[in-house]
Amino acid sequence: MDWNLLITQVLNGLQLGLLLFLLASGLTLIFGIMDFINLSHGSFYMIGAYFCGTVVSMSGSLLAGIVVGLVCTFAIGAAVEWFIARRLYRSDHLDHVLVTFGLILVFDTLVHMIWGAAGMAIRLPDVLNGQVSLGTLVLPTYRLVIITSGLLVAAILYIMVSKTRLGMLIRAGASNRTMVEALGVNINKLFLIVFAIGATMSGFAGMLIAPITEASIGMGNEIIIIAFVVVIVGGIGSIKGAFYAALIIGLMDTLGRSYLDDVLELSMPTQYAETAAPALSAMLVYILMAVVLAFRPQGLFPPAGSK
Amino acid sequence: MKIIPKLVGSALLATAMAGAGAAQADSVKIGFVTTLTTPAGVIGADIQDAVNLALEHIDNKMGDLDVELIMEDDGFKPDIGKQKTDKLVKQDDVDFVVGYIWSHVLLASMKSALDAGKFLISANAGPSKIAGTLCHENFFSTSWQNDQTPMAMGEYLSQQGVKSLYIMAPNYAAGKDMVAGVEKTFKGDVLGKDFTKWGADAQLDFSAELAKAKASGAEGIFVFYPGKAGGAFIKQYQQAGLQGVMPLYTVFTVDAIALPKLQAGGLEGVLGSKMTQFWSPDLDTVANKKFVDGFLAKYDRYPSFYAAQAYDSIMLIKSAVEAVGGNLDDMDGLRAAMKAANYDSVRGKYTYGNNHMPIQNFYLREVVEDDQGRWTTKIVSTVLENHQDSYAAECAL
Amino acid sequence: MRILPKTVSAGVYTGFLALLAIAPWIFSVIDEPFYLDLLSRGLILAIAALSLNLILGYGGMVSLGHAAYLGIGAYCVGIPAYYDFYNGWLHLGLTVLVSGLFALVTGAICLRTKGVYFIMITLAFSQMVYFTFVSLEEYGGDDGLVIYLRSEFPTWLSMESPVALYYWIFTVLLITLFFIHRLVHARFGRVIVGSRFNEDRMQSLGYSTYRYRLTCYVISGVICGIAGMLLGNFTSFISPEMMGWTRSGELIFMVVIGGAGTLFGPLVGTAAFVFLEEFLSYITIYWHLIFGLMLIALVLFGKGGIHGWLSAFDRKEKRG
Amino acid sequence: MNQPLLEVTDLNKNFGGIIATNRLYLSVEQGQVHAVIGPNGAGKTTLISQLSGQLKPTSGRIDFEGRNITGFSTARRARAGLARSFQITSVIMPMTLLENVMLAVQGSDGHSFRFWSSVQRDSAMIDAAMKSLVEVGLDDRADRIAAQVSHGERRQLEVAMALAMGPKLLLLDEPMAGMGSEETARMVEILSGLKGDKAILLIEHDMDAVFSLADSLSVLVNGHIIATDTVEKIRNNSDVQRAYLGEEHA
Repeated sequence: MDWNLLITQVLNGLQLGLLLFLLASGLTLIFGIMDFINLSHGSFYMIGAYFCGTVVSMSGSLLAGIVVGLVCTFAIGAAVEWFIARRLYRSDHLDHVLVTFGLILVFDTLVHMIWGAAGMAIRLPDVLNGQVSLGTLVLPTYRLVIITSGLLVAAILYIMVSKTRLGMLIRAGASNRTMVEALGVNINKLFLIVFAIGATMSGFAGMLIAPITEASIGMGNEIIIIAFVVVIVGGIGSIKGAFYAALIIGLMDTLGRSYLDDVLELSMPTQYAETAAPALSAMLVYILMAVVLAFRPQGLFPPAGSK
Repeated sequence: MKIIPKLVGSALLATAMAGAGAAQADSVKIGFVTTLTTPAGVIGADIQDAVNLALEHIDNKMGDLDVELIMEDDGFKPDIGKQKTDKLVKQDDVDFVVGYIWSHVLLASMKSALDAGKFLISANAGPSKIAGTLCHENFFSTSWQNDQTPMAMGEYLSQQGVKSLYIMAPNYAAGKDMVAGVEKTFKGDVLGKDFTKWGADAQLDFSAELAKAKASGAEGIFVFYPGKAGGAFIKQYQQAGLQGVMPLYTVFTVDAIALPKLQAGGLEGVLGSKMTQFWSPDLDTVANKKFVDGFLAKYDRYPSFYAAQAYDSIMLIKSAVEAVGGNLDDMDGLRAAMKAANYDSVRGKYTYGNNHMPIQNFYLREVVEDDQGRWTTKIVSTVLENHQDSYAAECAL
Repeated sequence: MRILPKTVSAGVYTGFLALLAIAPWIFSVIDEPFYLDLLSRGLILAIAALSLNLILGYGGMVSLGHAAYLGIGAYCVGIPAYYDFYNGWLHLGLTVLVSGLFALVTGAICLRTKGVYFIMITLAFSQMVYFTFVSLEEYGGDDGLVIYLRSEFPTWLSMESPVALYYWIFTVLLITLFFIHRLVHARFGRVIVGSRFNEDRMQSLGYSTYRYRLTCYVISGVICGIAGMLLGNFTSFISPEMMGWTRSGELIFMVVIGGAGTLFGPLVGTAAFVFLEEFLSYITIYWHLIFGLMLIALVLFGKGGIHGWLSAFDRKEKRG
Repeated sequence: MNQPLLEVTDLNKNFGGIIATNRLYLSVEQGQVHAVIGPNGAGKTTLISQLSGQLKPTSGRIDFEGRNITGFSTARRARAGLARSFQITSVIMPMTLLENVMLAVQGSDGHSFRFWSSVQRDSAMIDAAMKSLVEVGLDDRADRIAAQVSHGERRQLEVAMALAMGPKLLLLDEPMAGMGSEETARMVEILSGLKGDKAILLIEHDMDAVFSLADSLSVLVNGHIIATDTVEKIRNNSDVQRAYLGEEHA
């Protein structure tokens, strides 16, 4: 067993998990509080990356890119809530799926029209482009940046949800919507804020990943389905659930990709293992979700107090 | 497709027009299927530019005939590709069906074109089946068979005395062909191999695989990542600190579409990396100079190999049309003329094998900076001369 | 609940079916054989949409994995053909068997859940099928499988020529329409519709709703499998790409654009979908923008889909 | 044999730590109307739900016609002859009243795997359904959509559906809930028409209705039955007055 490799892979899994968490935490709140299925949540991931990339290429500053990107995704998220989503909170899930799929098409095509079909690379400052050595372990610096920022956002979110009045309302809303309404809170404002914050976090995840994969059209559609799996596995409306489920799925996916072929080779010829392993590791998350749904449909960590 | 006006108009004129449908052959109709939407549309755009340049260079004429070009978007989906091919064949009644970036779109569409008695020219996709058991007298390629380019790479690595290699490719048919190709000719040890998820939700974060590659201690890493995955891979290769530790060898990964973006991203790691290809912008032929200079002048960027193949496909058709004096009904004559490959290809002279796949040279290319500071590729040496793909024997022609 | 609309909409639908019946003749007169292809593809998708409507529209089971059955049906043609078995009855039998079995096994698990959980678990199963076929390299994997010959049936049932294949598809469509019409008016269908609106109540009336819903799910899967079998024959090609989740999403759109839970809704919706795809993509490569805006507008402003608009005419007529 | 139709033995139900049903004993005789009264939150609907199978008891036993049905599903209990109406109106809103009742008829005869013949031509089933509608006086509104009739009429529909199942025991959960006095009188009339014909377990708030309909009464307080007796005796029972009637009439 190569321990350095294992540690590296665990960190890689952690990184993927935290990215998923950034997406899934907003998704699960929007889902839990507004009962709104937002397939286009991944569009904010893409939009954030494109805005950030544009500003970085103009100003040369990654920080400026991120700040502008966060503001823009917040604004666009708020606009989507204001003009579209809020009209649909009372309709059924099918309507949500249709409208948000339409939004995906709209956003993808707008990006295509504005920035072209080619992706957009985001240049990292040289400091972040190197590696960090920890004993015999050498890790890409930027990966550690992603992990740190992911944990930081998770911590901020935790404090916000558990300590502030807004957080109290959010928690209450996730487990019992009518109660919040009964408290006389301006529910429209609460929904707007939650939606926009969710969009911003999704955009932030896009900005974090884009320097690695570059920004491209439809980049959010690929990951949003997995983020939904995270939400379901963790329990709809549960931030804590989203956090643990994201880490579980991130680790499972990464470790599956790295070790599944070795495991399969124990029981089948190498060439079959080589083919079966990627297919099976791609399936792992769906298998996990199917098992969770079949035996514990409310998810692993449903929000406290919900039925 | 003007369905409504056309339907109404056609219905009204149906009786009057019956029987008068056969148009005079005063033009060559070329149907071109490529990908214009989805992120892969960037390749289609490059191809489209090359085709337009080719038509400009030949003044939109083949012999005495005008060229009528109909571009269709396959949306990266095999069934849409087939539908567009049907449309070109049945509605537009084109003489040549050209294009196809993707193997699965080509495989889905070939029956429609060939059953209708049309010539089908692949300007990129080269799956082994079409070179082998599925070969057809009316099918021609201006590209290559999937295995050939990686075989050239394997050959080069063996010549260089590279003893061990780590291999990565996407988990789909072409990815597996590429890996099979390099393994055919590489004589050293393959210390590890990863096939990563591909398709609509392709994997773009290779951290786990790169960590494995690094731990394997191989002398080099061979990858095949076409399109946007290529840029993503190279970034991560550099960020993982493999640059200078584990040299990068690629096929179809670093191309003229990816390089400007890599340059914008400041990924110097790609400079000096080696790849094999049948063509390069600096290849010294008259046709190539005209093509590359024309492309640079018109679009202000280097053409990709996709563009080169697409440009050649137009030139190949022109040579055939002129050989039969514009008589497009002379299928045998057209076929024989194309088989002769008697035109100025940008890659220089090549011949066709029995399966109508090119028998051509493969070169080793290196990423360099040109005199204006743009990143491009330069030929280092010839690895394989007049190389024929290994499936030709399976073709019954 | 009135299922078969009378008056204006009924007239439109009857005319529509009559047009479909003579479509090959029209296209041959105006010498546009390609339209027949477009129509054949559209009708196959319509059969798939009808089958989805059975569970989604009538039964309230929103499946985001229905395209898997299209793929299963098509591979039930492709894989035997790969081994040179072209017997059409074999293909058909295999399709019914495999898609039915798959629906039974996955449905038994999926139907334990409700609402959004059902959406997600059907998605999960279809993704598993997708990745399974991607990894089956023997059958082309991601590149797909070319089907050289169509399923072989006795001469009078042959699907060799495009027109014959069209009438095959058209006949299956008519049978499906008629079958679903009978089904939803029969005792079984009443239970399905009742369970959609109030499952608890249905149970307290003595129905083991799970069994009925599962049966309905299997019927729907088999019909969609048959559509897949026709699709395989039509495209002469099958690849896993045809069963990705976005394809399942498209099927939902077809049902909803036309009007979910109505007999003809999915048929009209599919026609609209295929037409828009072909027409808009001709106008601009940015056609997804227009399509996306139309979807949003449909939900925000156009309740009930195309069928809903037609029924609005019916109501006006009644009042007038 | 003088066996009760329904016999509940030592029934208990906990929700988390909250005890909703506590050592509950209850029996209903053939042909009798037995009412269960109690203050809000006493666990009346919880009791009905356990009898009809929507809720599983934590412990205890339910016998129906001498058979232990504790482990039966809702659907199986319904087919065995236990018909329930809901406190919160629960009908199939987009269907007509006739269609609703036909579903009830169909559910009781147990032949629903029929895929071909239209129910609209099934005259036996239509007749049976109409008969129930006549019994509750809704026959003139048979073709109205359930969503479009008045609340009181939907309550009557609930009863018609329960009747159409041909039950041996009707479990009626506050059939007069939310009704005006006129509608209530109508419902009392309908129910008294059924009296003697069917056994009924009636849960009701409206004391006048209970006293005019019931043969016997149980008083439920905090999940436990504190008294069971004839209507007259319960009226005079001081415990009951303190626990329940006292509050109401105070």
